[in-house]
Amino acid sequence: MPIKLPFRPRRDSVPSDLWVQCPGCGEMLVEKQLEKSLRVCAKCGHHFRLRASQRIALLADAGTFQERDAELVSVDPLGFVDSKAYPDRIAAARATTGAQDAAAWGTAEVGGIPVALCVMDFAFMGGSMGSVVGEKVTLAAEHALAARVPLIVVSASGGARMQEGTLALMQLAKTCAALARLADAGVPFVSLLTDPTTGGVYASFAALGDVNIAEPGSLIGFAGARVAAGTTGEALPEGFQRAEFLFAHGFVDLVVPRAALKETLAGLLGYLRPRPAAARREAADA
Amino acid sequence: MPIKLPFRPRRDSVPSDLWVQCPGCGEMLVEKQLEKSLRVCAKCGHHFRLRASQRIALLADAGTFQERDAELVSVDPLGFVDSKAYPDRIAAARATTGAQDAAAWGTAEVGGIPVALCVMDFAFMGGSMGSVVGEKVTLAAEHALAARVPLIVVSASGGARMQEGTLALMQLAKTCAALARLADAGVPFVSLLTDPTTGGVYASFAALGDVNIAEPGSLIGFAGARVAAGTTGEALPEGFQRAEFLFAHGFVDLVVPRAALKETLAGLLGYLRPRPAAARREAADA
Amino acid sequence: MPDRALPPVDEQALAEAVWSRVQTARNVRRPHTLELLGTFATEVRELHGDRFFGDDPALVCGFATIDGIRVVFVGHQKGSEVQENIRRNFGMPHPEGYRKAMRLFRMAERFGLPVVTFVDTPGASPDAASEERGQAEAIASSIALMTTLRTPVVTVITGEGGSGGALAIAVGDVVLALENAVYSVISPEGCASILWRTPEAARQAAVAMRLTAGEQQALGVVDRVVAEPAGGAHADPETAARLLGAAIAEELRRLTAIDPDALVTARYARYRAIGAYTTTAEPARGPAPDRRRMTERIRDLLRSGRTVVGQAEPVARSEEVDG
Amino acid sequence: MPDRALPPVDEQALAEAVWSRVQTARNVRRPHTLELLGTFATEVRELHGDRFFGDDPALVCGFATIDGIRVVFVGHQKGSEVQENIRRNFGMPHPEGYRKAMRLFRMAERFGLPVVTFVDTPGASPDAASEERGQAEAIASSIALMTTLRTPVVTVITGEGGSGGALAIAVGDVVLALENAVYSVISPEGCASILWRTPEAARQAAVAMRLTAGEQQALGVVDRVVAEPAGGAHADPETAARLLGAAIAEELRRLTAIDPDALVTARYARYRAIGAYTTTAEPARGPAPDRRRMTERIRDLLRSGRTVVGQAEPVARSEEVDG
Ligand SMILES: [Zn+2]
Ligand SMILES: [Zn+2]
Repeated sequence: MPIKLPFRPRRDSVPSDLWVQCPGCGEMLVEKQLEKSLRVCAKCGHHFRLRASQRIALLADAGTFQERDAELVSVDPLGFVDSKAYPDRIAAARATTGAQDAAAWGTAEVGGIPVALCVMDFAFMGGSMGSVVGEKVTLAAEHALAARVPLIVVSASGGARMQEGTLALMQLAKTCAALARLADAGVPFVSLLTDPTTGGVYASFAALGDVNIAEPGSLIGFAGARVAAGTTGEALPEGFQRAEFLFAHGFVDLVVPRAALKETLAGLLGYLRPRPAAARREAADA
Repeated sequence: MPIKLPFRPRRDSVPSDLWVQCPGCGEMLVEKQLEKSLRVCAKCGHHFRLRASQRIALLADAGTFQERDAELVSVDPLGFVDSKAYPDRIAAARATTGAQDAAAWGTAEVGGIPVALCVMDFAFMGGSMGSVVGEKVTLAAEHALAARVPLIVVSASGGARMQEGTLALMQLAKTCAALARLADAGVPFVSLLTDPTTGGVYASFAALGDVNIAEPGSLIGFAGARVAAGTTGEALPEGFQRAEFLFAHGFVDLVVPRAALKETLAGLLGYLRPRPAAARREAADA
Repeated sequence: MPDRALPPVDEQALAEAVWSRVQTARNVRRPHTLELLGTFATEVRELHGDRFFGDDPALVCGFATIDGIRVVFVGHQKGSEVQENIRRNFGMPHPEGYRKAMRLFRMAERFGLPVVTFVDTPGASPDAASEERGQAEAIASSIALMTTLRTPVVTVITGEGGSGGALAIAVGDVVLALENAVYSVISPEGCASILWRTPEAARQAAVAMRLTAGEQQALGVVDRVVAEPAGGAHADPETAARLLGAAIAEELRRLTAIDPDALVTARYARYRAIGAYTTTAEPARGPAPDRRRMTERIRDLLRSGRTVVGQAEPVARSEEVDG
Repeated sequence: MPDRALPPVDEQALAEAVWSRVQTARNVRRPHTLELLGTFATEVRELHGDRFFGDDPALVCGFATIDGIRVVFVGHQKGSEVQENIRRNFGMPHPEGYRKAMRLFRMAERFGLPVVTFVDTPGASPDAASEERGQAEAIASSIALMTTLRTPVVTVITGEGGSGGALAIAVGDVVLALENAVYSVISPEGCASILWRTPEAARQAAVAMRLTAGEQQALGVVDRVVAEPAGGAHADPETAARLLGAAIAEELRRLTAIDPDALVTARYARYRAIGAYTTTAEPARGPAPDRRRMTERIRDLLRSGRTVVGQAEPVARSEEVDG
């Protein structure tokens, strides 16, 4: 049963007669057509990156996404300056993307099933995780725990946000702690890994799904491929750190093309039902 | 602090002027000398196999081992006959070894710490595990759980006893079930793997120690080396299925020469203390 | 079951009958886990990967719905032709197969889903790489985990139940076996090689090990034998699957009504009780356990079962074993 | 801590002072986990193996007794010369290192032993084989496990606390840092390569990331800075170890008095609270959280800390950072 997945019109949508070149096959694609095919190249299947709003439109039942905590914004705890001051980088990212930070979370329904949905946005500073992203993932998990609804997190990130230093690193601990509580309580978590999911995001919540799903061809890894190649001095395996590589090595349950994602998610959620709050596990301690 | 480990005189000890050839280095060793060196070749360090009584003398504080359930003996549930009937094989093994079956268990102290100790005997039908061995391991584990004392099992076995068919196979489940209860209750289990520990014994309780210790050079594996070689058609890695191979692959905590075994065990038991019965783990279920 | 007086057994006919079961259990066209589920289950969703090393095609896991009951399934998977069989390693899992199974067992417990396992393997893969990655550890851990799962576990021996590689996913609250399934501590060929010193003696070994479903039921290792259509499951896979699906659903309904703690206690008791031994102790030392009686009872059952090897309990059939 | 008026900071001197900390933290003669334990602990018994794939010499685990308290220790282990450093992969663990740590964490919980971790790594090993075996999964799982351990966890940053490879064993009830230790989200060289587009800018990156122990304390990431002897721990390893051992024992005594459930709740709260952000919401929407105030407080602390980077709290010392 095919599910219709129309994208809602975007504020920042480009003129409909614009052309884009596919990085997969080099084909010139009409933007309007690309939009209709869920931003998947009709010729080679290359999955273009999605903005958070597009991802939400793809996965959530129409009109069900209610954003929460949209007002959270980054500060500059370290007074971090490289070639630019961190506040200036944030301001620039806001202006370019129209987003407040690299993640949005809210309540939604997927195939009629209520969920907590958190979606990352690579367009905002490479989807880097600072305190705001960590907080939103954690708030989503805590909502899932309290409301006993499944948690879905869609990752797209280059890793932790260096400009927030170890405060960004600690978001790995904060998010993993929230997920550990979810697992203990029998509330399901589906991690959807999209291009790219690397560094501290993959090394924390994104790796910990009860079910991990990846989009085809997504780059998913801990260290950069250049670093890995430099370490061994050997040629990297074919398809290194791509979704299919992760699948072959046992870290991803399913590699699912974008057009089948929602149906797959909804189908899995039929099984991944939160355990009733009353059911406690006590150790068989004699 | 060296611990004296005298073997008690054995009923079945051989004349003291007998010579044995070391399978490790070919050296001819005087039986009496070999006995003094804990049946370890002074030249190459080859560890000769020990009988259950010798193993108990090595590990238990002198005079502390109290055997339990010594009266358990095998029956012939399948009416199994190959070139010999199973009851005849058992009778022959009893006559040759002076043992009732391939394991003995009892209470003991190791370095003053009360333990449940179960010791296998390869001399009895290749240390094969039938219902009696499975029952003794399980009884030892159940005693450890009830008395809240550490469990030590010394394995030496070619695997499950074919003559008891799936009843032998089910001893894997029975022993693992008892160990799972032990782990849930926070009662420690130290598995000592000696030459050889293979097949169904290694694929059940012997693999599941909180700490796994092996004697140097012991053959430890699931399938026979000939089978493994036949499967791949390639040369087997050096030292395949030996204690040091298992150590390198992460399945054995320590490879300990026989002379240091008791001191190591006693030292570890200083840390591996059963959790008090009152301390139950309840899930952090919100 | 009454202790009937029986005519002497024809050893040759018996061996043929037993060996025909072994061959049927191994028939390449026999429906395997995914084929069975494809018939009697809906919404089958396979999941992959052990989160450590790889995904093992010899052992399949996922979600399925059986007669309206949502379950986690775990099963060995053989191929039905050569290429597929090579890819699936002839249903012989590697350690990552068992570790994937364990991941799914834990998930089943976490979300309160019953587990159904399908057993059909010559044994765990004995290759050197599997030894390196801890085949024995994986099997032992999976067995131990299954004994503690706080959710119903229904196990079906569908084809070959070979040794520890089978048991690793076969610790159930109830163990069913298809009528032509076999279950043994070692393959007949392996047993023959060791005890008869030639694999040629596989038939004798098969007889000696009492590996047929009916004998396993008599031993208490299998609880219930599920009938296959005449000629075996491969002759009519759809009917075979339908009969099995109904039996599984029945067991699931029974078990899901039981409190999880009671299930785990009963599962422990089930395996705790298996084994046949006696004592040398004098009667004076106290009342002897009824272990001897149990053993004798088993032997009586087996003796009486010699002419009805593998007779299915639930469905009366005309086909005879020596046919 | 009062908000003092301070003279303008000499940026050059600051960078030198910070970089000298980085160099001290990386000094090859600096005592590492086993050397530290060898001094202040007794009955040290290392355990090995992850039960999946291997034993990682870059991460050591086992039992030790600290001032009479039996603990499980887990720590990165660098070598003190080239061959040993190669063998130990310069303290960069593979996935099997973290999986060994997890095994020991679970064992600690099972037997009610407190955990002490020693953090000293440039980061987890970034080699291709570690990617294949799930470096990220191992780190994430270890972090998640540590957050739920029902036993006290004392963490010490002893040298380099580099990124997720450090955090994987650094989720403690209390986090200590040696005075010359550094803790950062990425190595200074890595940060410089990405943001300054040249590893030459490592010093600027080190300053910008506020990676010194004192700054990390001001940020709330580190709870307590433990003084080192003059010249750094490598100048007098025995004194350094003795001071650290005393601090660990003190924390252990404090934490072992607390109920495990309360520990886990407090540990969650500790990490839950870390982060600095504000809201765009109008005041009308309700009382704003004091997050802005917390952030400002941190910035004040850092600003005031600019001349006392890494100043140890517990022990007064004469050495100055700009020396
Ligand atoms: Zn294309
Ligand atoms: Zn020798």
